[in-house]
Amino acid sequence: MIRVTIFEDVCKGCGLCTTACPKKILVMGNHMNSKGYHPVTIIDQNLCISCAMCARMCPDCAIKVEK
Amino acid sequence: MIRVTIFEDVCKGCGLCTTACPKKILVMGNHMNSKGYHPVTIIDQNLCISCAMCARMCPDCAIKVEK
Amino acid sequence: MAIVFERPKSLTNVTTHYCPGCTHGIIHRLIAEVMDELDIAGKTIGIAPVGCSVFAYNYFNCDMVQAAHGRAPAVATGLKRALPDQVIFSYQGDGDLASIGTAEIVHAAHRGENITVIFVNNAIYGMTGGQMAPTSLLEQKTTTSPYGRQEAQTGKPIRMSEMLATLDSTALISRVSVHNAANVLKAKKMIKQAFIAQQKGLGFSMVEVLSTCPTNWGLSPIEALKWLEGNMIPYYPLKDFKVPEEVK
Amino acid sequence: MAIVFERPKSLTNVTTHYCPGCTHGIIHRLIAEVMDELDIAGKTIGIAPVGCSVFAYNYFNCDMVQAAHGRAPAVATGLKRALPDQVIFSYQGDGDLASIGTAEIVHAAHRGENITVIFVNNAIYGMTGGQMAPTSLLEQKTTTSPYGRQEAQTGKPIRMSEMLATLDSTALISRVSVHNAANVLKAKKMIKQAFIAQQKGLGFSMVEVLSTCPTNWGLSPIEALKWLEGNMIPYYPLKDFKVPEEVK
Amino acid sequence: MAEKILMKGNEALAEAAVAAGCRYFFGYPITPQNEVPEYMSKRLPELKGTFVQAESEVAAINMVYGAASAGVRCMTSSSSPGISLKQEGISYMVGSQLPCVVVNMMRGGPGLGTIQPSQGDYFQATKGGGHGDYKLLVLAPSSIQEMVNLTMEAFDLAEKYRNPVMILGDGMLGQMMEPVIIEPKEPALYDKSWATTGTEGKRKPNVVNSLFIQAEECEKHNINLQEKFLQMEQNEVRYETLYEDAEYFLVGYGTTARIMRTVVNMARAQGLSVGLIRPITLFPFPHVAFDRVASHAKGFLVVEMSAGQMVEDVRLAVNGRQPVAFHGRTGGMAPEPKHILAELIKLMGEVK
Amino acid sequence: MAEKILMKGNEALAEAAVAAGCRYFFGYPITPQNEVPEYMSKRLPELKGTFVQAESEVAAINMVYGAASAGVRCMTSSSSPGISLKQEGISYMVGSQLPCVVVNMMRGGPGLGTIQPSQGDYFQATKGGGHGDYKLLVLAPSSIQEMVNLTMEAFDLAEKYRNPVMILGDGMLGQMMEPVIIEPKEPALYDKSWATTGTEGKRKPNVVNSLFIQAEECEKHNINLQEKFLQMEQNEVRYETLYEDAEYFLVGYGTTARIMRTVVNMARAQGLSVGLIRPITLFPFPHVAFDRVASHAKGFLVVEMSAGQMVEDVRLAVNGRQPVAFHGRTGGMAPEPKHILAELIKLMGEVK
Amino acid sequence: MTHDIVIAGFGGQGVMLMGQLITEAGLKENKKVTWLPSYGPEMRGGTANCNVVVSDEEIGSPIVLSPSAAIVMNIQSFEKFAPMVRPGGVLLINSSLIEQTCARTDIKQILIPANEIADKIGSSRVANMVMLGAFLKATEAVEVESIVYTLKKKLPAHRQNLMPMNEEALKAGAARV
Amino acid sequence: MTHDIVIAGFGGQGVMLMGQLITEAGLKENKKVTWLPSYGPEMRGGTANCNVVVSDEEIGSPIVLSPSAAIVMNIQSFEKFAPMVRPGGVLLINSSLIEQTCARTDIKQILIPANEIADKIGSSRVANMVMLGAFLKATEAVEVESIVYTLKKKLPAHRQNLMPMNEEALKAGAARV
Ligand SMILES: Cc1ncc(C[n+]2csc(CCOP(=O)(O)OP(=O)(O)O)c2C)c(N)n1
Ligand SMILES: Cc1ncc(C[n+]2csc(CCOP(=O)(O)OP(=O)(O)O)c2C)c(N)n1
Ligand code: SF4
Ligand code: SF4
Ligand code: SF4
Ligand code: SF4
Ligand code: SF4
Ligand code: SF4
Ligand SMILES: [Mg+2]
Ligand SMILES: [Mg+2]
Repeated sequence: MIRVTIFEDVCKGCGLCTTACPKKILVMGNHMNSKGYHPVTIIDQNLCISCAMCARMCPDCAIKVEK
Repeated sequence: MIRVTIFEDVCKGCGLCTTACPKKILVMGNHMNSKGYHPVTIIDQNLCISCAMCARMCPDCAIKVEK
Repeated sequence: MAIVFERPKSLTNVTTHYCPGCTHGIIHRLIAEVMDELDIAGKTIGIAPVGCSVFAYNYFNCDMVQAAHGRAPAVATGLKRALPDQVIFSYQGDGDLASIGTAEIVHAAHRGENITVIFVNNAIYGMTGGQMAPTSLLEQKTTTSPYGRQEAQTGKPIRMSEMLATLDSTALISRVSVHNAANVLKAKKMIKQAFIAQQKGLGFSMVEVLSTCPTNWGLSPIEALKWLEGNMIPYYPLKDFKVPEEVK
Repeated sequence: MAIVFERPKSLTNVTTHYCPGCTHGIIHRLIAEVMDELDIAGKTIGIAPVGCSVFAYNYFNCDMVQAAHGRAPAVATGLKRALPDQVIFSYQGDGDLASIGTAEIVHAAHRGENITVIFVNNAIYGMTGGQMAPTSLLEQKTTTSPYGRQEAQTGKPIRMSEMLATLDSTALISRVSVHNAANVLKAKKMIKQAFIAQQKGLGFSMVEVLSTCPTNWGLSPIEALKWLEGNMIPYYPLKDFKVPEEVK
Repeated sequence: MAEKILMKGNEALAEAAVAAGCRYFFGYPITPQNEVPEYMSKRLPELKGTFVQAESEVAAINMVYGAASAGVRCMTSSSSPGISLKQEGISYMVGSQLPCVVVNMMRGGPGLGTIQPSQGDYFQATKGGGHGDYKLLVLAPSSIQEMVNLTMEAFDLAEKYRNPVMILGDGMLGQMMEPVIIEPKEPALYDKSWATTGTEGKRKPNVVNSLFIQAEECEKHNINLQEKFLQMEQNEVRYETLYEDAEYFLVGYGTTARIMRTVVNMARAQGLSVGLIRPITLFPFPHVAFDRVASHAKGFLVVEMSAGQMVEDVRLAVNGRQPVAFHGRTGGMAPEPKHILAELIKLMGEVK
Repeated sequence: MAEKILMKGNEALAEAAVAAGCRYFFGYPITPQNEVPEYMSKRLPELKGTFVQAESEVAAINMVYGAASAGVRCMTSSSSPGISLKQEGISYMVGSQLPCVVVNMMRGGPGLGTIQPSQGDYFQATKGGGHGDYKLLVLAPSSIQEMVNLTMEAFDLAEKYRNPVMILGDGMLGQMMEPVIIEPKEPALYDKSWATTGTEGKRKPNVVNSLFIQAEECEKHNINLQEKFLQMEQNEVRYETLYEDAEYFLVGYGTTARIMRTVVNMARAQGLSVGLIRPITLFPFPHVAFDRVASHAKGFLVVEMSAGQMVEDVRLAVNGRQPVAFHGRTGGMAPEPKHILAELIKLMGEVK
Repeated sequence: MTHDIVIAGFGGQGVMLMGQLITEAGLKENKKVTWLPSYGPEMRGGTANCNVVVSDEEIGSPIVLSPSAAIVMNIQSFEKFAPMVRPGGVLLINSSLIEQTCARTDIKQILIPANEIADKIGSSRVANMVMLGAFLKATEAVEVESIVYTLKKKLPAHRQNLMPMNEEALKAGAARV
Repeated sequence: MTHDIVIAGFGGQGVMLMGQLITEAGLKENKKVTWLPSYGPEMRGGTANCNVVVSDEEIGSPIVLSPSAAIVMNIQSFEKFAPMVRPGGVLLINSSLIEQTCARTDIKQILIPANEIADKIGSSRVANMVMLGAFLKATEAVEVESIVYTLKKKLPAHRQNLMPMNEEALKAGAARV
């Protein structure tokens, strides 16, 4: 189940969301998006508890959270 | 003995000195000085205690006090 | 599936020009969330300053006015006097509000203008490339304090909230931060209370938000959050200087 | 016979243009007395503002600079930085210091500039004919508050000393009055301490002096003293907000 | 019809603004225009309008910027040093295309100068004392009645062009009394769909802004502005000519033109062929007035209460066709008729 | 001899000021001149000088006013909107006869405009954006070496005339790098007996002041000032002419003149008789440059990064003797050689 | 016909009001009028003066450089304006405060002990009205009736009782010419 | 001879430095030189470019509108500057990041996989030096020795150890032309 959607082309790869996730399931990707940033990726949607901490720390509204 | 000297042409007749004098010996004169003001006058130099309260309240340094 | 979190409607879909990890973006979002929750986007006019947030007029989904550097509180005064029933907020940096715009913020506060000010304190001039702000910390190196800010030359950093709180006609003054999720939530709550204070006609409200400038601090975005927490908060304590009962 | 009191040498022999009973004259004299006592007239540069005291440059027996309205603290900064060993004071009215010059006074204080400011608060714009000042009292009638100052439109009067005292880099902030001889003596003492603070390099010092404007208050000089005592002091309490131990 | 009453210039101007629908005034005291804010502080509350004594001239012009953004009729007033402080704000108003009326009752400069009347701010008003390429519509009344009429018109012009309009008077016009008639009129209706009054969810957000960070866009914006200024030059030129068939012309505006009217009478009484050209709009400058007399005019004498400012515009208009002489007084001194006449006769001698 | 090194314009200007003996700098950040205060903040403490980042441009110019009163060499620097804010202060400096150097690295206006280079502040600099009759000595370098030389000279000129001197550059000059030689020199010694440094009991008090409340005195003061401006016109005119025997002249200053140098070469390569007149002092404006070519010139094309400002001074100098055409770019756009050439050829066609 | 008038004295002697009364009266008589105060740097207590022009024709300059009539209420004003009165003009001197006349023979000088007359009428505050009465008689610039009408309009309701005294002052002044 | 050069890429790719090295080297060779950055509104992360002119004659405009040589380090720069190169000019393309060439046949296009070459040498950070080496070979605008000298002068003492790697990169770039 997709709980967290990351809009890759909006993400600036700042990593702030990674510090906020209590489950530590967000990590920086290796690939580059169209703007030259490395967007964040989620390791395992199933571990996500939909707490939206990540989204609250994202300066670019690059994350949508559902449950 | 002259304890208080009033420089009449400097005096603007505001009366502030009269409120300060503990001896109440300063009063507004009736005559006009060169600037069109009624300068203050002293009733009796002998009653003066040279406290200089009058001079301290004078905005125009129109009073010299000696003892 | 239910949406727990998504982009607030009061933000446009434009990608901001902010540097990666700059918390201006978080603060924008919080204001937009509050506008959504209070359903006031249609009656709100925001004021963009001169500073990194100058382009705020592209990001908020409401009428926007771009003000000269530091003059947002005066512009807000003109707007609010002309439109007393609308909601007016200004969004200002520390160079804008605490330096060039000092007279305008002090007097908007002194008059008790019924406006809301979001004061983004990142202890530096972001837009112009990292010069010292009046809020820069002692020993902080900037492009105009290359040897670190020295008290003997430039005094100790100015605390605007503390200063403005001494004015009788201010209704709400509070300092919050966005260095972690818990504080982001608190910041949002206070911003909401500030808007409510305005809606209730209580007078001048200002929320000072401690913010990062990873680029000009020379730190990664994550390091910048830590620097804020470790260095700024000790000097700029998070505090509700004045919060009216009516909005709590 | 011994002279108990005469015109201080640091005043020129020019008769002032002040209205009869205006306490600007007393405050000038106090500064001159302090300059005499500290023997600093030769190393002092005073700054005249725009306001009734604009002609102060004719009255003090020391070098004088006339500054643009409100900018005296900035001018003082330039002078002091260029002449760190000289004594620099500015003499400013409430329109000058608390309105148009707000940014300049706040930032001179914030930087801890080692200067002395004499702030003459007469709750009105004297020179221009009696307009409202930010320090005018509630309900006070002036030519621009013809219905009396209303809190709803213009907020409550600003208290500059209280506000500036929140700044870490201020050394001496005190409010005094000249409405009677005893207070005149106290005022002088505080002005002297402020100059001494500067001589000791302690930083920014400001003495706020409550003063009268019989002409624009529409009162006789003696009534004006009473109005000051009865109306201004309750709102502007006489107080030493900060006085460094070194000058006491 | 409204009654003819005796009013002080500053108060007449303020009432004229009210009559034109101005309900928002932001200003800061300065001699010799204090009666404007003082009048407004009394008058506007009666009409549920707003008077704010700003903390400074800088704040005042930016309050005007805010109120103008909301689409309301608003005004600020000051005198020379205060107008200097408004330059950034004025440049912003033009850049953001906001209408407003700015009054300058000039006094002698530079610096603190004097409070006596002067015309030393002509360049500032007409060339742009602020930064960038911009123009204000500048109106220069020479009597209180004309000041009233032009002030009322100024609000319409400001909205028509979405540009600040300046009333350029001086201490004498502000302080003197003359009979005037002030007839309130309904403000003309101009498009205000650009105003930031809140979308009410019914339209896209409006933005009031002067920033165009890309040079291409900023140039496009400038071209649009220049187009407006050209429109002003085509539509708004105003001037008065006395004795258009004369050989010699006095040229002056505002208070000075009043004094020159006296001189024209003196000169003609002596049989001299003298006329007067009085620009009423200083921008747009009335070039046409000079073109119309070009074929028979022999010379021009420009008189100003300045060291010579408008004289440059006259020279540009005359473009070398005839000699242009200048007589100026500064620092608050007003030119005297006899001196002007002497200069005029001198010019005539030189030409012949 | 000092070494030739590659420097950014803004930094070279700052070092030149230091080399001329400037030890006091007061400024406020603004693009595109930030390197000036940044350089000074690093450099001046090394020399026991003082750098103060003022709270605003208004404060900065008034700090300069204070430092100048003390007789020291001091400077402030800004760009267009910031210079607008300094207008009151600049007028005061002239009124109080205080020397200082003010730098304006112009950007596109009006309002917030853009940060790209522009020449839209010519009027403000040369006619007086502040109130009252006054003039700044305005120097317009067109290379970094010239900017260095003129900056150093500016301090002498300021003290010689007790008047502010403005260096009028633009973003391009400030941001580009070119090789320069900066040779420190001892400041010339000018009388400073007027400075307010404390009487030390040895002389009567000095007063720095621009207030002359009596109109008569204020006029006398103005006459003195005008006398100084006349002296400047007589002594300080600077300009460069390329191919003085040409028939057509491009006219431009600063950055634009650099571009026009390229055009002159292009034109002459095509066999066209084209020269260049480049005013270096904008006030005093080099009328003589136009008089010298008046007998053989057929036309002038003025090019500016503005909607047309200096062109007025050129028209005043030419005074109708030859046609004066104009080509301008605004909003941060720089004129392109090929467009200038096309305009020039158009002008030639019209004249023939 | 054009009257170029200067009225000068101490602040508080009512010179501004005199000027305004003449101006308003002129307006009532459908004449062209201007009133121009000198707004000097003086604080309270200095001298004050105003220029009034009353004319049948359009008025050019409101500045009066060579008055056809001058009313001087104190010595400073006498010294300043006596030399300026145009040949053939009238100089009205408040002789209660000015113990001088002018050596000029090309003007008409009228001495009015205005303060004494006013004191007799009941208040020294109407000295200005005494001078005004004399002025009107000497120049016929406007009708006395227009002045009386204007004054009545200007006085607030609770001050209307002062009208008789003012009228008497006007008459007493006129009687001295 | 005049070289009008544009160098463009992402901020952080070292394009400003490349331009400054060429400029300084030109100065060392007693040529006339100018360097002009584009100082755009972009915050960090945007594209950056600079104009360099190296000439035997006095330089007029420092703006390069039709470059004789352009070095493009990312796709955005390629798109912007490829069409501007003057006929007969050189376009140096970092083919590691730009998977395109330009359809023009009136210019010389040189493809350099700069990042890959740099990685092989030891650090992707010297990709700019690889491009610079190629540029020098292709244009002979300045001598390689002058660049090496300049770079050495610019590097602080504790970074002098990077010189061999940079020199190798210059050579490797040259070898691809
Ligand atoms: C009158 C004026 N002065 C200076 C500037 C240049 N300027 C632009 S933004 C800025 C400071 C921005 O700092 P801050 O307000 O702290 O905002 P931040 O970028 O840090 O968010 C300055 C000085 C300007 N545009 N206008
Ligand atoms: C820039 C500018 N704005 C306004 C003025 C007009 N002005 C002169 S004095 C003054 C206010 C004086 O009031 P205050 O400072 O309280 O001094 P006071 O006369 O009461 O002693 C003003 C507004 C001015 N000269 N310059
Ligand atoms: S919603 Fe919570 S658990 Fe899920 S990724 Fe975000 S922070 Fe982690
Ligand atoms: S916080 Fe947002 S922008 Fe930053 S890495 Fe996470 S998703 Fe990307
Ligand atoms: S010195 Fe004292 S006692 Fe004497 S007159 Fe003055 S106040 Fe009165
Ligand atoms: S206080 Fe001074 S000025 Fe006032 S009445 Fe007394 S002596 Fe005269
Ligand atoms: S410069 Fe600083 S404040 Fe500005 S966008 Fe970048 S990180 Fe944010
Ligand atoms: S107007 Fe007021 S403050 Fe000014 S001199 Fe007169 S009494 Fe004093
Ligand atoms: Mg900041
Ligand atoms: Mg006051």
